Amino acid sequence: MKKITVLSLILMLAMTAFVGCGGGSGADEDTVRIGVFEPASGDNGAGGKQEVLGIQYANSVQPTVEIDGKEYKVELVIVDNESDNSKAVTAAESLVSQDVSIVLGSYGSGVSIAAADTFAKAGMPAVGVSCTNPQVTADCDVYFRICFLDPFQGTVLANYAYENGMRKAYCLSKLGDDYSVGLVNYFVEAFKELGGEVVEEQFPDKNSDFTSYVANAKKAGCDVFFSPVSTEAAALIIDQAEAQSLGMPILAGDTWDSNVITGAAKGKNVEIVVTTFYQEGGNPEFDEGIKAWFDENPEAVTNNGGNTDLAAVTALGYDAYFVALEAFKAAGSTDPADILKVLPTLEVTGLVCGDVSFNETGDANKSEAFVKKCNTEDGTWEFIKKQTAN
Amino acid sequence: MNLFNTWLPYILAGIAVGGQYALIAIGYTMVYGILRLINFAHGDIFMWSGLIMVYLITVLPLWLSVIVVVVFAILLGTTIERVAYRPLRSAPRMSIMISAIGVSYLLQNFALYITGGLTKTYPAIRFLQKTVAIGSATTKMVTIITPFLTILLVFLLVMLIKHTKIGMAMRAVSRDFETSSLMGIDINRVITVTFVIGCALAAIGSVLYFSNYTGINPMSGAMPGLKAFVAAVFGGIGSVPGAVLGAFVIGIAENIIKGTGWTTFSDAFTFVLLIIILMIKPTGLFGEKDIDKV
Amino acid sequence: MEIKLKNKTKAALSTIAIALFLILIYAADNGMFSGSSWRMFITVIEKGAIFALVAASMNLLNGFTGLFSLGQAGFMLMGAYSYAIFTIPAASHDTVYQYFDGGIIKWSIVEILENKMGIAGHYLGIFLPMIFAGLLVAGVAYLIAIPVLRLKSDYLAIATLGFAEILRAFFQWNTLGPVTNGSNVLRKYTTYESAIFPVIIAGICIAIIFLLINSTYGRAFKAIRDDEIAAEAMGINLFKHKSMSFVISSFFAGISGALLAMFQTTISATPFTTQMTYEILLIVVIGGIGSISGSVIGAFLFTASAEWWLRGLDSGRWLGISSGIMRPGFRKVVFAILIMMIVLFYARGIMGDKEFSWDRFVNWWRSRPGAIKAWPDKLKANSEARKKARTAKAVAKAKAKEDKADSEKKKSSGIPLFTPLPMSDEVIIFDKEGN
Amino acid sequence: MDNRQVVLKLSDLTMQFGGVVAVDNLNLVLHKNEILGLIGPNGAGKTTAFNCITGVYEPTNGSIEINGEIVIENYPKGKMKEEYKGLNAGKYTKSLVMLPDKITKLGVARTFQNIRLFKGMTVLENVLVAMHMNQEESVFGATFRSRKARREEKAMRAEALELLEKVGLYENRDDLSTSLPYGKQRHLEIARALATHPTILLLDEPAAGMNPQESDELMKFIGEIRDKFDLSILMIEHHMQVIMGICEHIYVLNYGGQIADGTPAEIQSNPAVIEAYLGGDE
Repeated sequence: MKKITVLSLILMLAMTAFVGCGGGSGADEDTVRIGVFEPASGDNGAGGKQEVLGIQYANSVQPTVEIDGKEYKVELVIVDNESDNSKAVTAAESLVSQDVSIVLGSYGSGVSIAAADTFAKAGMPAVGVSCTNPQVTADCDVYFRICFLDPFQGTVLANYAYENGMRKAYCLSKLGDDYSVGLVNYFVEAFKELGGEVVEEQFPDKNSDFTSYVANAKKAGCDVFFSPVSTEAAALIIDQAEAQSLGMPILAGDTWDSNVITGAAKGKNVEIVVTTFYQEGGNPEFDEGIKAWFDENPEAVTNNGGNTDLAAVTALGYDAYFVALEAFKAAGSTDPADILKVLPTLEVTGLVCGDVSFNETGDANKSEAFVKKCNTEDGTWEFIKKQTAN
Repeated sequence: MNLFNTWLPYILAGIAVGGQYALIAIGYTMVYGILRLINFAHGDIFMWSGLIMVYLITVLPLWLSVIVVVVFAILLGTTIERVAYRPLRSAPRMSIMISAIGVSYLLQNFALYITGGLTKTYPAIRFLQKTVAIGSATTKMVTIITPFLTILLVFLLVMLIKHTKIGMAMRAVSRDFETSSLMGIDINRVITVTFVIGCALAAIGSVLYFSNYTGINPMSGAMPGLKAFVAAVFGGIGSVPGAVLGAFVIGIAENIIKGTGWTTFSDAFTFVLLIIILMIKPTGLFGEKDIDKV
Repeated sequence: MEIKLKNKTKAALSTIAIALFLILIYAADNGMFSGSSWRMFITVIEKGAIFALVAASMNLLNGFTGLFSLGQAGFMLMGAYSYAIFTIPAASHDTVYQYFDGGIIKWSIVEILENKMGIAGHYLGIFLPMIFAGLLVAGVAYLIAIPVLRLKSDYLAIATLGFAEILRAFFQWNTLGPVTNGSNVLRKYTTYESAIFPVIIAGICIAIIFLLINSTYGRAFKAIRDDEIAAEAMGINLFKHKSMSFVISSFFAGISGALLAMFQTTISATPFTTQMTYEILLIVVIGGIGSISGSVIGAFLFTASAEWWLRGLDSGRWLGISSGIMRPGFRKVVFAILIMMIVLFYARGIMGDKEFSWDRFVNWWRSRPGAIKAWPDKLKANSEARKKARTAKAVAKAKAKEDKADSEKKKSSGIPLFTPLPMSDEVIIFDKEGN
Repeated sequence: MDNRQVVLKLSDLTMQFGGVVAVDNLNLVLHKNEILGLIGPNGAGKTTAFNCITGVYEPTNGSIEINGEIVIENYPKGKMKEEYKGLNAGKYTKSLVMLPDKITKLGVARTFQNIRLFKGMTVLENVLVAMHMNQEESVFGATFRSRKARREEKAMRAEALELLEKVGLYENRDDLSTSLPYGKQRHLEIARALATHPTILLLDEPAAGMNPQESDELMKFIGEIRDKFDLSILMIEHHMQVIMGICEHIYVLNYGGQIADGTPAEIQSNPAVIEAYLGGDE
């Protein structure tokens, strides 16, 4: 008897697969689907959610698109890649199988690299939002991105550090995390070239005790603490930096441009400097619009980490959505193959984080990054300057 | 003196984290001593205690939150014992271990659902997080308090085990499960008390641990849990003082390793230590030899 | 009312089933069916086959040898890396090993063999590193076995788990970067083109495990599982057989790691955590500890549910039900609860310790509710046959009683002689034994 | 004196667990084709002695000789050096250890006091397991069913079935071992032990839980297998009827120590034995 119950349960599940998902694929004629390939859990869950918010907000601002003279409703298909390279493949596959026309994402380069081949195999165009590792677009014809790259960002950070009189850098990355390891690598390369000295260390997965790393940086007598790690670890590092009176600025990349950091640093005696994609206040219209949207959507506020402070990746997500719409318009079709054809020559203007056009590898042509500093008194970002690689 | 000053921060950190591991390790060692079960879910009970605190502090005052957290951990632990372990007590040992792994999987996934996979920031307990200076090092207050509180709690626990009736029953059950039940000891009560003690200590440990390392995510309990278990094995499973000693050794050694630049292997080291101790002295430092009956 | 099929029929049924399955996969993989669910179907089949192999290998250890080992993810990791490292095309080395000047291995076995032997070399180039991956893992497993297998059940579990964690740190170690690429992903290595490949490789490996279990060595493993001391008293060298099982299991875990690398197209050490080992263990439990076919079924069910059928639970709409509680993570909660229910109320899993057999399948198929309704004309025939069987059984029983009494008498008079017993005692009742 | 060949000889065998001396200076000789009894109240150390002979325990002091060769020898070492309470402390200087499977390969087979059958296996499989140690084919050949493996498997099956027939379990060959009635399980254990081709058989309370009629049958059975398989048998038993009826020579243990040995008639009239049994816990 038990056997029969179990079997019928399994059969029921199997049915839903074909019926449930299949139902989705037989979408309305007038709908165009955008796949959102982002982590909602795992190490990069927080950032991934903020990126999705930007896309969702953009969708609420512009829910339809006119393609080839016909009005289409834009539907978002969001999957969670769990910040996990091995889950990323099936997550990507499930997007492909749900008949999306283009994919946006992901936050965190590792999952994008892992999924790149799946998208390539399916001929599915993908637009990276904030994945900065060069490998995402290298050797992959379908992946494009609208943000700058790590070699660029690493150099920018090294320049900033050296220009501000820092000569010895402590670099901390996370073991097994391509993003932080990669960025540290480019930073070290550039910093050494400028004549600086570095101490490099890595911390293992699931580590939450940063006491010794902070102590190591102090022991080595460094001038700057460079740790472009995930925001999860960042909060813990800031905490320890305060506890042990680190006494040197903490430098980081785009991931740290998040309200998680400002929240953690608020009221603490630490100095944090980051490079990022977006300058707050650079586009007041967008700022006001999204704040109003937050007011209407309490769930969005939860996903944003409980407040309405803006993260750079949210702005980038917003831009990515419009890049996708422009691609639809240019292609005049919702067929992935057609979209893929127009993407290399696509130019989009009027975006929040600057105009987007792609070079031959599929990367955005961006030549400057914004440097921001955390105001620890009121927990906000202060714009310092625009920094270039040269 | 200079050398001492250089290493002081590492040793302080090691002692603090060692004390926190110790509070978790006691739960492992006691449960193992009585049920011969590695309670894989123990680390997750620890994580949940931390998580609940995050939510409680928004509605309750601090002192009450801490009490509720301890009560919650006890309820969670005893419920798990009743639902997932008790029905399998006569089943093969592998089944109950699998059940423990299943519970751990469930607790982690449920935490993932509740938190949405985001790291939560542990509420600031100002008293514990105050910065203090010791010699050349500055650290948080919790670092100083942890070892003393740990030793006090362990002392109380050892007194309880040595001098109360329930403590005596616990010792009897851990020595010979079947005979004790024949002797009229209420096994279920002893096991429940064991879980109550283990979980309460884990909850207190969580307050200390997360005050020091303020981020909680669904996986926060896994690593401390495994390390605490290794500590319990190191000290000789079933022995409370052994577990505490093992925890301090692991905490300090781990931090010194980080200080010497082998950070990649700071977690792996714990397991190297485990394997070495199992090779040299399989019963741990204070463990007793178990003779198979044929 | 039991049916016993002839061996020939069984063989034919198996061949047909396997052929149909492969054709289905081939057709779906080559886009012969419309509907994009089929893409997901293929993904699940590929991943399911790979996890079926690693679950079967874990079952060999945990279910058949009684060694509670939790090192499977570590061995998979090693297999995946050793496959990937040797098959990255020379031209891609600079991109892949971007931080390590293109790494120290500048060639790819696939390319070398391809240049020499053409297309055959290509496949050989995939095949050899895969076998090599298995052998390397097996070798390391042997080294680990020497200290670890002396330990008792739960200590063994924690020590193997520890070794897996050490392996993971080792592969991420920056110093080894020129070989392993440190913390960065390995990619661009040669992968299979058709979903048939992992299915066939996994199928062959599982078949080998199955043959092993049914050999005298397999019996020795089971003896160790059932009672170590008695097994030793039967002249079975514990260490030799335990390490044999451990090494063989690791070999297949290594192969499945190589397959997983091919499936994922990129590989990094991060996902090979304890969590992954737990998932493999849960597959084994769902399928039934001590049943290889159970592990296979478990693997496909697990993968399909986790990656496909239950995905709707995360996005807020599932089975046409929409609800606010269905947000990211809900799928995993439901899944974990299902698993706990299996562990607690259905501890034997789907197959228990029985293997799939056509006899049982056919009999179950006939006994399922609705079977009789479906063929009302068969109803009468069935009941008649049943009546006949009942009388036959009664007769047989009576005879058996006599025989038993007889043999008892013989025993008391010394060593009894062989008296054949009627087959009535061999009736298999599926619901009772195989539930 | 008995001038038959000595097949098993225990010299000054002592086994001490912590402070408890379980077997105290046991000296025992088993001759070829002899049936020897080992009796004593509960906790007298009989099973411990078996475990020392079969390599399950490492004795604290003394030696064990099988077929004229010393295979196990030990002396108190380490912490035990101070704690040792037994005799002949300085007599042995070598430390020879042999694992149970090697002992079995030397031709010593045993049964267990609390039946230890392989639960997940059928009766036939239980016997086949015991034949595995004589298999020559490698695991590789066995897995891929080489000609040799098939031949060996076939021979094993034939032999196992023959053996089962001899002990009266042929009809039960495909039953799960645990589904057998108690008495048959005991028979199966003996069959399994015989399948290892032993020359010495150690039986640990083979008649436990049997009624007088059953134990009578068992007695005959033991005599028969001794002759058929050319065995020397050492048995622990509580059923005096069995012991006295079948054993040629009997050793009596109490509190680990050896209090008497002799023919059944001598033992029955030995005052120390009577004292031990009446004053003991039986």
